[in-house]
Amino acid sequence: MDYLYSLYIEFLNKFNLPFHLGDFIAMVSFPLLPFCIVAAALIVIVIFLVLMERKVLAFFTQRKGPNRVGPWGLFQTISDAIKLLCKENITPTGAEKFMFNLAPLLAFVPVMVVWGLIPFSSEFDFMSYSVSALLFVTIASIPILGILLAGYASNNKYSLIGSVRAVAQAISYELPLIFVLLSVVVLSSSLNLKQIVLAQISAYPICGWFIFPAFLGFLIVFICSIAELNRCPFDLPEAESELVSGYNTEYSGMKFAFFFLAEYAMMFIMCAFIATLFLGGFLSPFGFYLSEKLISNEFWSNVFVYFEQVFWIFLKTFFLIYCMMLVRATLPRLKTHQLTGFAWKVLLPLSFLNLLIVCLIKGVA
Amino acid sequence: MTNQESTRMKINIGPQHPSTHGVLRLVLELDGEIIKSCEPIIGYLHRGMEKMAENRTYLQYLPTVDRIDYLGGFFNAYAFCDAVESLAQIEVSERTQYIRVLTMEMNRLSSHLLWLGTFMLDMGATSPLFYTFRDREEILSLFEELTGQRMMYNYYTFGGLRHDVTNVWLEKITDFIKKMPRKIQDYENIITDNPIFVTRTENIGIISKHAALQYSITGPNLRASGIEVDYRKQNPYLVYNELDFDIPSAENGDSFDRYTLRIAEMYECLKIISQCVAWLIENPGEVVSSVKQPLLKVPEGEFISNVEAPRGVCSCYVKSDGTGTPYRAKWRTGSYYAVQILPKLLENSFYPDLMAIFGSLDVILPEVDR
Amino acid sequence: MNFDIFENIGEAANTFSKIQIDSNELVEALSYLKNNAEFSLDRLNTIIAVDLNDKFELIYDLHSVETGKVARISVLVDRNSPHISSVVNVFKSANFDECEIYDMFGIVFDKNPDLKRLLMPSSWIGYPLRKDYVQSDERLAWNGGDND
Amino acid sequence: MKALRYIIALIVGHFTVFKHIFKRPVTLEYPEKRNELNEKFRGEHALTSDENGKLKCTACGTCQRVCPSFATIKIEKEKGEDGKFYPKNYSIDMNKCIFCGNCVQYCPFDAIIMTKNYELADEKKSSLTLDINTLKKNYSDTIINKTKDNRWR
Repeated sequence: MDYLYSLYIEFLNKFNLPFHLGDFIAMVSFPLLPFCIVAAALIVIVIFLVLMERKVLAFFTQRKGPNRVGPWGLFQTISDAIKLLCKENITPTGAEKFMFNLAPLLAFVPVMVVWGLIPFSSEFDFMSYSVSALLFVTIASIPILGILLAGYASNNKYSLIGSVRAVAQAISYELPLIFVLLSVVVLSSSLNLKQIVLAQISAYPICGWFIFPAFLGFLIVFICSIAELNRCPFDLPEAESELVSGYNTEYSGMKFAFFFLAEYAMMFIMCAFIATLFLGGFLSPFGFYLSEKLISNEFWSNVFVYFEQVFWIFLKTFFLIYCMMLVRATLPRLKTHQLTGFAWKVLLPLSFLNLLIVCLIKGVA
Repeated sequence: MTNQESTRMKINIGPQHPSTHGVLRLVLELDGEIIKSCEPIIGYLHRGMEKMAENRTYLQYLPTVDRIDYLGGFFNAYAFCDAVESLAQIEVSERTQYIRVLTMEMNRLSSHLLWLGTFMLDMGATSPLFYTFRDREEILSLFEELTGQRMMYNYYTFGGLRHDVTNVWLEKITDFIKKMPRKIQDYENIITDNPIFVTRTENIGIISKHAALQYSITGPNLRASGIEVDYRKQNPYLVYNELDFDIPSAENGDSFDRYTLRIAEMYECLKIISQCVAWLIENPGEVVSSVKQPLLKVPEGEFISNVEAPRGVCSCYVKSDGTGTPYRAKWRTGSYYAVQILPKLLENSFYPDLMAIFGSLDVILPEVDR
Repeated sequence: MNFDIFENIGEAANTFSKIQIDSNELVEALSYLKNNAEFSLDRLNTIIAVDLNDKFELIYDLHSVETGKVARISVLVDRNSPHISSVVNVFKSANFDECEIYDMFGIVFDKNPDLKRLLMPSSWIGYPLRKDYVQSDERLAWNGGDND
Repeated sequence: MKALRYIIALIVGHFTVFKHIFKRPVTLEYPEKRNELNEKFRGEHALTSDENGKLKCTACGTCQRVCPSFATIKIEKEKGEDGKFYPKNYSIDMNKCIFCGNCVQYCPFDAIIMTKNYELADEKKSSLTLDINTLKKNYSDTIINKTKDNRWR
């Protein structure tokens, strides 16, 4: 990022504005650039993800999935979004106006922030702090507040039960996640996501990845992220047939769309996070980058390496999303006390075990 | 109201609810997550089947009989035909009996498939629903080819059938039977040992032997509680005594046992169907009945016919007064008593268990309200 | 009540014969048949009510689980004071049957804890399955009323 | 032990679901592609006529007697010049018909059949009472095997 930053300052200085105004503008306006990239990427990916989920679930059950709106149903999600836009935003009478409208924002905005943290390639990591992994986990748990607020503010007993269950579930599945993150930090001895990825580089193609020493951790994080997103085996608060539809019962129109998009964006980011932690983020599985081999011209091969890195992390993320959808198609729902019991009694001890294994491996290797 | 009383929340699982298999209304009293009391309110689908019988001739009443349990149309039709045939001493040829057994067993298979699909949907697994409906679709299109309608067959007549079965149709059944065991094995792979499914259904909604008899539970729900009673074996009707099949049973009568029992029953249906088809291909025979149906006059008398329907014993009482219209028809169906035992099963059970218990009882509302 | 009329009770399911007994011996007879090890008719399949124009007839269809034998006990109830003792404490399954018969015929079962209309709406007037039932209730939609 | 059996069952279960993506979808895109029905299908009625175009129906009323829902079929009898009766007006009320096929089965003269047309939805209720010429037209349609043009498409 700093190379691009210096280019940007050079460009601004050409206008030789009085007393360093150029540097000030650069310092202020430079972060806007990645934010626009992230926002555009977020919208496009989420629209594609919603359609992908419906198509993949259809293929699992020998159906065709949406194919009426546009070729192979590509504009289906756009038409859904437009439909939600035209729907009337109802605020129930008994609801707290301000908090009722704040909840969807509280659920959606943190997801935009978290997108910036993930290192999409060695050059394009928009916000790289020395503690970006920790920052990721903290910001990723703010949407849970949004859900609690939604349930509480919409003055409806079904959504109250739903939101209370969602919060209990999210909290109990946050702990194993953090302990496994600890084990990854032990392996890579750094909290910065980019360092974690660079620590997974090794001569042989794949065996540098952290999935092999901490395979148990990978499974735990996968289960915890499914629970965090309230997805299928853990979608008790939201889609239970008795609870109507949990915390977003009262929401309609654009506010419901916010919740809906937040869930899918969060799914993409969770999978990207797991990919960076365990599957060697933007490293290519063959140990070398294809573009170095294919493109002879020196300058162009360097540029294409960055795009190839982005391609690899997207490939790994979509593979994980595909697995989540397979899990959603197969497993029935868990019961309430089974849900939290599973986290405390099974996942937490397992994450301690995983930490122990990782420390042993780190000590020996 | 005592303080303990005031913390209770009355939830109304209303007639229009995604998972109540029709229009059953349950008024539940919840104390937090525990169901304290449950009162089923039925009658939303009451069409007055018994009153309709009193102003229609026997032939006119026959098509409406398929609608009593629209997932087991052949069973109700056979119960009514058997009652009238016994009263009027009408003989039925052996080929008709074999075709009746064949169509009934296929109907039992399609009814169990629909139960499995909707039961898994209540539990949250979406894909088994589409697999079971895909297989059920094949059975329904076979029925459409034979009788002309997918669910309201009107195929039996008093003393015979409307038309004979063609060998082309029988070939289609044989290759349907060849594929089916693999499909059922698919369902078992997804569901039977699945830890979430097992922990959610084991020792939930237990019907003890004594309670089953007290509440007159019959069919798969009774056999799951360890009492091996199947009217096809105990007092065989039609040609069931010539077919060899065995009766699956289980011990402790919880939701999981009812599930495994119905899956085993599906395999039994396939065995019976293959034997019937084999017999039908070899010996052709006369099927259309010689009785003039529109002018049928049933001599004085009354009779109760019992048939082993997918949801329990379906018995039909017909009292005739010598004229062309029945004097009184009374239907006894299986789900009626399953709904009656529901409050007893839901006492002090968890709220999410409601779907596991209710789904495993395989209740269909047209049978309850008639 | 002498139980010798029940010696050769119980026949195959595909035949029909019924034993007429007096209405006030009903509960005693049913519990005798249920608990007696020899008959063990321990499942009440259903209760059938028939309107014989001048009186009602109730047929209790008893099934035995082990032997597969069945027995039908029939009882007569006169029309203008249709009262009979309830068998709920002998067979719990009789509760729904008795509520439905009360709903359809108006026969009151004494000592049945919650006798209420089961299939018809609770505000319904008249007993539909009686032979002399005429749908003259002006509140019905097809009689011009607006059903609430 | 038990946990191991569960893990294996999970893996087998997921593989069974995954296996289905290689199979052809079974769904049918309804308005464009239709399910082919066999000849015994019980759809909309039609009055048959013999070679020289005269209705086979002699207005005997058997279909009225065997129909489970009362007053579905209304027939007005008239004496033809050759002494035999023929229906001046024959109407079937599609709202009350339950498509049981009793009329077709017990008609002594095979005067009425059920075509394969099941798209009977219409704007007003009155158009659901098929009068004699629609029934005749239905029969001629089925002969030249043209299904009814479905207006809503």
